[in-house]
Amino acid sequence: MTDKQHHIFCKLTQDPIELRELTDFVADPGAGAMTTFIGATRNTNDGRQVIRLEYECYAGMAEKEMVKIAAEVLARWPVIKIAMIHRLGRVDIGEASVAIAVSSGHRHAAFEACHYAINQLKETVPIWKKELYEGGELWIGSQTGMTGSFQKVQEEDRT
Amino acid sequence: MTDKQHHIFCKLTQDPIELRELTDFVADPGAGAMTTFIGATRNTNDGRQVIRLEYECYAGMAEKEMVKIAAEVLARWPVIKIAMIHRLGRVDIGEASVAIAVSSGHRHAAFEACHYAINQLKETVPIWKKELYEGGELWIGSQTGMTGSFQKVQEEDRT
Amino acid sequence: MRIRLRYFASLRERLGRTEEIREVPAGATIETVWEMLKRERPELAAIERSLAFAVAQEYVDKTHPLQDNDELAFIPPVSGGSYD
Amino acid sequence: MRIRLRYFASLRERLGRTEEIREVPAGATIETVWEMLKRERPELAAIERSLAFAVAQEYVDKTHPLQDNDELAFIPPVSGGSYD
Repeated sequence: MTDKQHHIFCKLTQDPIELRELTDFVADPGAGAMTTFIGATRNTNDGRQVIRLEYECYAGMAEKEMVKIAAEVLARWPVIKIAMIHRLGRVDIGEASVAIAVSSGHRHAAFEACHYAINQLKETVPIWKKELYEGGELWIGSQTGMTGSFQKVQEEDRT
Repeated sequence: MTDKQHHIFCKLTQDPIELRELTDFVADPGAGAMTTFIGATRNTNDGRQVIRLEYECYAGMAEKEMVKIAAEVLARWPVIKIAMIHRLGRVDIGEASVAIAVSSGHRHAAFEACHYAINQLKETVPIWKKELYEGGELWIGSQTGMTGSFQKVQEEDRT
Repeated sequence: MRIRLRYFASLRERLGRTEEIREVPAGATIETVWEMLKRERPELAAIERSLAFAVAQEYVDKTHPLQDNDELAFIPPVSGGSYD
Repeated sequence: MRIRLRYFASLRERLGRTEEIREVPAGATIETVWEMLKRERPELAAIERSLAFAVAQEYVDKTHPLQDNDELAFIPPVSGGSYD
């Protein structure tokens, strides 16, 4: 989804994320600074050996929520362009599940805006991940494991 | 220059910067987060129409100062790997003159460390840029224009 | 009136379906529908506190009044992005 | 003793050379050398406040004592990275 002004690019995809697609989008002759964030599948989580992650989303709403974040970033910081992409389906260890790129005239704005965008994405965009680990599977941020007993798994976020 | 533990990669180069070289270096199965910064040549500076930049460095010392920053980052944050590259010679509008990539288990550390690294690089690494603009040329951060009169040009840094 | 219900992630697996159409009384809110589901599956009470709701793909609270043909989505805690 | 002097950027262009070997008296500091250069090119006084110094590729202050065969670099304000 690209806005009329071509300053926002948001995408959900089953395919591997190519960072180049985002950096090409946000590149601009007036951009002295570009920041990117890539979130990738780690091999351990909360003491479990992770095999892979599987992502699903609320199609339509997920994209709309991503565009809302992007528009808010453009309104709050002197950002030229922002691109956000999230992968769906199976994501193996070391592969990117999310990537964000931001361009700006100034690096401080680019860092703040990119950091804000990933924080918000994790809070508001209806996307879910199921962790397949050695010994079971678990919806992260959710309440129910495969055993049928309700359990709470908090995503790590050491601020 | 790569350290024995393969956690630091620093390079000065005449060639165009490929961000992929840095992200490939910092990728790690334990890295849930990766941040990158790219500084590119803007088409205007302080009201001048910029044609291109030309970079030179104090060879040897520049690389050593970059490695010092990288080592400091590894000591201060839970960063897994860091890569820093700076281009030398002619850099045209829109091309990257510097790029930094940082991987970490956690995004907050990755953002802070990457931001710190570029701030420090601009403060301490003996690299200089000459701006060629419509109507003249100027050493940025320096004191002398081509007219022979001393003038002060402050690099922009709106914090 | 007829409401399309959407289920995701853990809730989808628990209920064994991704969506369904339900007939609800005129004037129903999200809470009305949720109470209906809980009567069928009392164990849903355990996830109640962490659940969010969306109508027409916008977050709303559970007092939101429903209209005929609305799409009501039950949103378990989201977990986009990697572990970081 | 013999010291290798290195000049960069604006200073290199102003002096018209990238490096040279100079004979300096035993016990000389960076300041001794700089005063020598200023006697030859009085206009260098204008950049004095913004100049940094490195010996053997490490930043040092101008009171640093020199040794035979040292490499002394005059470092105008650095400007790595882009405008940002």
